[in-house]
Amino acid sequence: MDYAVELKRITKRFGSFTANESVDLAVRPGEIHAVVGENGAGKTTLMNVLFGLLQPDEGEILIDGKPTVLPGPTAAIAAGIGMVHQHFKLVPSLTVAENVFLGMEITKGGLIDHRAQRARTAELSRTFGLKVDPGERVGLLSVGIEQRIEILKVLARGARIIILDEPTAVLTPQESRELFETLRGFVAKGMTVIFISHHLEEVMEVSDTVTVLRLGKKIATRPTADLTKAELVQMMVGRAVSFDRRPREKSAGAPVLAVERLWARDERGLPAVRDVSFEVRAGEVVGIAGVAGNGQTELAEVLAGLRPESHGRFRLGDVDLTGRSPAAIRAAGLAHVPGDRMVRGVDRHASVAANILMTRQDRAPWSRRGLIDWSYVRHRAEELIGRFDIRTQGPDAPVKSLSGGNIQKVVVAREFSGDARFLLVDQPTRGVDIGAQEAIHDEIMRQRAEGRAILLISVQLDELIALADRILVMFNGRIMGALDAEGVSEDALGLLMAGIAPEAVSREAAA
Amino acid sequence: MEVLEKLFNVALVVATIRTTAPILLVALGGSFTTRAGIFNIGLEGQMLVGAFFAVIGSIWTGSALIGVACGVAAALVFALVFALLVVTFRANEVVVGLALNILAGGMTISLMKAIFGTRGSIVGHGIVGLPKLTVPGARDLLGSYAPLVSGFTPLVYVAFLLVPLLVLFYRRTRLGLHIGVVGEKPDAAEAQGLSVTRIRYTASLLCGLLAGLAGAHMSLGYITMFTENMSSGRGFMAVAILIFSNGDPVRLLLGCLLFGFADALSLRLQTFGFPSYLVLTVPYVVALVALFLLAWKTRPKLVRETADSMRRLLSIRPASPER
Amino acid sequence: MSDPVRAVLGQVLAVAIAIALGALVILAVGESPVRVFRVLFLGAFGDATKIAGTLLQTTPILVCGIAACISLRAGLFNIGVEGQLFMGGFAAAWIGFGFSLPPVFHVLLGLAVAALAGLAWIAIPAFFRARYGANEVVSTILSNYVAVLLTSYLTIFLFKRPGGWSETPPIHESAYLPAIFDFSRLNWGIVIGLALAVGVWFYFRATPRGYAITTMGSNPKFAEYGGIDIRRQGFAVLLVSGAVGGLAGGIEALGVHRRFMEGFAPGFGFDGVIAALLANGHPLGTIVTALFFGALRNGSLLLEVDTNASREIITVIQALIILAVSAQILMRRRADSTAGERRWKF
Amino acid sequence: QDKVSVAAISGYFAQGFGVSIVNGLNKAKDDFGIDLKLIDTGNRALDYEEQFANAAKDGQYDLIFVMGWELADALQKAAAAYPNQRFVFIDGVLDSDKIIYANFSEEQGSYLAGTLAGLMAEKGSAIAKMGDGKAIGFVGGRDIPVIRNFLKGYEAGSKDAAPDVRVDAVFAGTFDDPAKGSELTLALYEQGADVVFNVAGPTGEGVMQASAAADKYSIGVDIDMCATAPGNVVASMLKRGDVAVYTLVKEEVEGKKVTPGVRTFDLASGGVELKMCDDVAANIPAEIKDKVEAARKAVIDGTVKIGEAQ
Ligand SMILES: Nc1ncnc2c1ncn2[C@@H]1O[C@H](COP(=O)(O)OP(=O)(O)OP(=O)(O)O)[C@@H](O)[C@H]1O
Ligand SMILES: Nc1ncnc2c1ncn2[C@@H]1O[C@H](COP(=O)(O)OP(=O)(O)OP(=O)(O)O)[C@@H](O)[C@H]1O
Ligand SMILES: [Mg+2]
Ligand SMILES: [Mg+2]
Repeated sequence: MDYAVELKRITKRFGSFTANESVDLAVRPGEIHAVVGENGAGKTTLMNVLFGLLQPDEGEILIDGKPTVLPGPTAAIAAGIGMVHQHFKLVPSLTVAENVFLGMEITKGGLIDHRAQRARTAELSRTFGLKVDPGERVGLLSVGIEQRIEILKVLARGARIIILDEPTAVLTPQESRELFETLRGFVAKGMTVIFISHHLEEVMEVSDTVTVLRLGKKIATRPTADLTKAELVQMMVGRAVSFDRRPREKSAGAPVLAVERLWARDERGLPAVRDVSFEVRAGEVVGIAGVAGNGQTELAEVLAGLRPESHGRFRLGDVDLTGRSPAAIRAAGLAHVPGDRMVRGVDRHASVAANILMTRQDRAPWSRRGLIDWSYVRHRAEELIGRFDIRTQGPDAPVKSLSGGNIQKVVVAREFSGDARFLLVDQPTRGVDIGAQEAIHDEIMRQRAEGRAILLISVQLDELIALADRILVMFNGRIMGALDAEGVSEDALGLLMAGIAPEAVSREAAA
Repeated sequence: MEVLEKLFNVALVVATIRTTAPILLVALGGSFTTRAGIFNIGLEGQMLVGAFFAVIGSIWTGSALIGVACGVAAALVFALVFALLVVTFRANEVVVGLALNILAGGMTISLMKAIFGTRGSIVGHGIVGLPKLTVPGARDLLGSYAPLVSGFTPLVYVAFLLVPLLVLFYRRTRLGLHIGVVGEKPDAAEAQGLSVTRIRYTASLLCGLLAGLAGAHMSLGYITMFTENMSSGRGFMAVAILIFSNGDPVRLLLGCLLFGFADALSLRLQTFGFPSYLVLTVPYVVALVALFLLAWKTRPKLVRETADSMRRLLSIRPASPER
Repeated sequence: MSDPVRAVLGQVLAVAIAIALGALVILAVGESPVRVFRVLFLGAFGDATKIAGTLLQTTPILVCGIAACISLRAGLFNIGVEGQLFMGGFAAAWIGFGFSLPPVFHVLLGLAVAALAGLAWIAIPAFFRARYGANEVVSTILSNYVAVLLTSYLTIFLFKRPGGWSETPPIHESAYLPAIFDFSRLNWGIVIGLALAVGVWFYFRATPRGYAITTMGSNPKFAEYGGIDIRRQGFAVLLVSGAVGGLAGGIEALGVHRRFMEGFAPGFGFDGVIAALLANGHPLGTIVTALFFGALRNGSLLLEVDTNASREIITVIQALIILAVSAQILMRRRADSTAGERRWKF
Repeated sequence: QDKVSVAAISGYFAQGFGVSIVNGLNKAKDDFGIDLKLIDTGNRALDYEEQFANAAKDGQYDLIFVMGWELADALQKAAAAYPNQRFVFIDGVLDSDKIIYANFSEEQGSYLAGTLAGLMAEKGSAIAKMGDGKAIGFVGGRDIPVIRNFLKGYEAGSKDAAPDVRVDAVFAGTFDDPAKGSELTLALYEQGADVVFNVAGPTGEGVMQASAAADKYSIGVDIDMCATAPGNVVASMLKRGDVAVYTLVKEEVEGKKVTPGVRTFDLASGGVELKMCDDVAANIPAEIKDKVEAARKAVIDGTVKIGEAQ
């Protein structure tokens, strides 16, 4: 039988760096094929080669058994390949239909026929069960819907082979589940799906075959059914990793962060955080779960001083920080790992050392008598690079030369190496590979053990369950309930996240 | 009262139309680059070479139309160089724009010296200007209001007609849509196999086309001559308007009319004895105040966005599973 | 080949290409390129007077360039240096002719007031930029026109030298910024300019505030997140940038012209901005680019007299060089980090 | 003796009066075979001194003509630094006594222009293309003393001849924007001024074209502009820079060394004059022409004083 896609001995180099080394990938038609590997293993690079975005230095591509040259995405699309990128490529000011038909607009008499485009979009949406409103502006939609649009874009172009790069990184469990149903629908229709993921449960759950990459090389391709999660991890990382609930001693002390009846608005001026109250104690990890876009980001921004609150108060220890500047809040003891690391977390152009310096440039020993002590900065950076296992050429390497997971480690290293008493940690492991996830989780537990108060916001429920002492669930700006993380089920969380508050659950939350 | 009557009359409106037209043309050109995400501060220079070569073409061929074509061709060459450096070589667009402005100034003067032996201005020499168009029947229908629609040179009509055309272009044509996409989210365009480079080149050239027309209008339509540096800051003014209109043709038109009106009005104010140096600042001050007010008064935007987010809230419903 | 070596080679190549193109233009207007470039060189560096003249031309370009560098470092773009120069020039002249003060103090006060005038002139655009995000490129360009007209108005209608042309009375001798040599008008302004360049460079690389400004220029959201008040800091940076622009005018008024007149120092602000951009916002690099422009300008003066080529040829060559060098930006380290880096998204 | 060699330094050879100077020098070059060098200063005050030094350092020029008030400062320094170099300052008188001054009485010519325009406005629609606005206009380039001097003469002429006629004066603020000149002129016409005097270099070309477009009257300046808008240009107020430089060069060629001092070019010497344009002159009543002629005589014999030039 022919493979739908066959990559043979693909090598791709960036300068002296080899991102893919003689990688083979064979995908059968009608299967869901997962590609897994650590950050920087070369997954995205390989997929970009398959989609014609990158030209391989060596190797061959066969589509349906025929050798094919893909000089660009257009050729790949013509060959029936579609790709949903890791970062969505949608135009916010355009409507859903306009985005779907971007580049292949339906025209009538030379003018774009918006009505026909909307009709076609609606039709596609119905056929494949991807619910969207074709006339809506994309900038106003949630990530989950954006992803549907990305998939619709691919379908509208007649793709039979669909590549998804970390499609679930930004989705809630429910959204992910819906996505997988859709994907199963696709393969049932004879289409082929290739997807990249760091969530091994998903891989185990949905894929038929798994290919593992490590350091640019293919390690193995196996039927998923033949594998256990532990084996998979072993192949990816080269060692065993655990991701169960972390053992812990009870260490909750005095309240550090106190939030009282906090309200805040989003960019559009509508309430995004509604009447939120909670406390985080020293030595305690409080998790916040919720579907992305239910006010978690805004809550985090308010606590970091990056967004004004509209009512309510919050305190760190005895200091009332309502309406204070980010600098004042940091001075009162906040450290903050932001959810959007590329936007807020780092200066991509600056060196690792310069990024580590941020927030402490005014303090000895980082600077003395008004001058920065760069040799000290570099020294500390080297130390943190070691402690957090940041893969970089050194403290002077610009951050933009690092892979996404390592950039995240830079942020975590900076924020966790200060003397803050409250850590606000937003999506600490988004897009971060298993090995690095473990390292970051270890750090969070160490900080907890040192008696810091930690607020952990994550869309990954397993992460919350592994780390948190208590989990608050946000829906539509409100806290729907609080659960003890010990023994909580993902399903119970999922219901709350969907805004459904069964009596039983909410009574339990009173604690 | 009498003063006001003298100031605000049909003639003022007509003058406003005249002063607006060249800025509008060049600003509409700039809307292509603005929307494609390129900051084109070189409009001034493109306009200047357009004006110069329009005159040269007109002298050499005795045809105003060929003159216009020559002006446009010259501006297109500048636009091409701009695109080459900015799009292909990724040079800083402000540096390139300013340098091309300098080049346009130096080049036109050098050429003037080489061709005519003097610098300064080219008047006479058989320059054929564009004719004034009389709209048939305007006199009978509108009486003393006829000058509002009749008696302008062709490119004035072109400038104002281009506004609805561009609205249509951006809303309903593929190229127009793609230009906007390239400016807003280039990787989205790239991902759909659209060549960002090609689209930006196209936008730059379209910009050159209109900037060339604007220049030709200056030297063959508005008046019939060329002078050193005759674009006189109109290109910069257009850049200002482009920024606060965000390249939207309708808002662009409003901005240009505001400036054109301020200009026309200030010229008249002088005759009432205000010191010329202060009166001449009026258009710039008006533009500045407009810029600041727009930045300050974001209320209309808020209202719009609130409405939008209402709709968003409603539309999000079906997304969250309520089965 | 290491990065800096490659970058320097790239620049040299770019200049060479531009000069070759320039040679073609010179041929086209019927002059000999060899002769023109020889005269240009002699005009710029031929003897001590010429060198001093070159430095004299360099001074305003350098100081204006530093003004631009300061704003570029914070990712802001003060393109209104020209206007600040005019305001500063007028203010310094006013102190110079309007008051009788003891010598050294008089100069210092004049320069300080010039800086203040530049600062005041950018204050409103800076405020609206920092507070409400009003595009500073446009507002500062527009205020250039207003500054030139306004200083002309002040000069001609309120402070005109009796019987004089469109100029203020001459300043008192106590307000002279002294010349360095007796054979040239070259004055201590060049020293101020160089000191500023080095000082600004050091400030940016070595102080916490300099670091904060650099970070803001590179990623304002990161800076904000890190506790830097980017609005206030952006406002302050623009004010300082404007003050340096004003200082450039003060130096010209007290050191060179010793009065203010209509058409005081046209174009130096723009030259400075371009010099700074070409140096990618680096203060030390700006010394080089400013010197280069100064040499071209001073050389062109002899060119006008000793050859049949006109000064416009220099304008053309200068533009070609800027274009060629700008295309090289890609080769530079951190090329995308300062100024240019796509802050002009609308 | 060697060939006579002269240079001219200015920032505005390209503008009206500058053109006339260049014409005079070129004519002298053709007639006497002198060496001629034009040195363009551009508009940066910083450059001027250096340029004087470059021009004067070798003593290669017998005479250096200097035009433009902005050069006055640099000129006086150069005159002091190079005592053997003879400079001719055109269009004004400075403090230094080492310089030759070619001083023009533009206010006298403008007085006649004002007289003519004022009288025409007084007659009003009796003259073809005129309205009854009882006003005349003036478009200046930049608002600088020389241009003010034109305006002073123009206003005086109009006041003396036709006291009821209003003079509307405006300035474009630039010599380089003919479009603005055109707009200003159209605005003046609208406000009832039927004759507009242009003293604005290239900006003034816009004035002339506006008069053609509106079919009203304009008065040219510096050089003969009758041909720029035939039928609409009433007259040109000639400021004979060409005559002045030609005369001085001629003296030099003839061996009469020109020496420092003031040469005045006024109505009497033919240095300024009001030249009527033949095509329009036909429409103008003889009585007006007579009055203009009378005014000319009065100015020449000193019965009319227009005040001191700046
Ligand atoms: N354009 C490029 N230039 C240089 N190096 C690159 C480029 N693109 C990717 N790389 C490098 O190639 C390696 C593989 O990158 P790739 O994006 O394929 O990783 P990945 O497996 O998708 O990682 P992640 O899980 O973090 O997304 C990384 O080390 C990355 O830094
Ligand atoms: N990671 C770092 N480690 C040590 N020193 C650093 C680091 N980052 C920056 N510096 C110091 O701070 C200065 C400012 O950084 P930056 O690279 O912006 O400097 P610059 O002066 O603009 O550039 P250049 O290095 O080209 O002189 C550097 O020159 C360097 O000395
Ligand atoms: Mg990837
Ligand atoms: Mg990733």
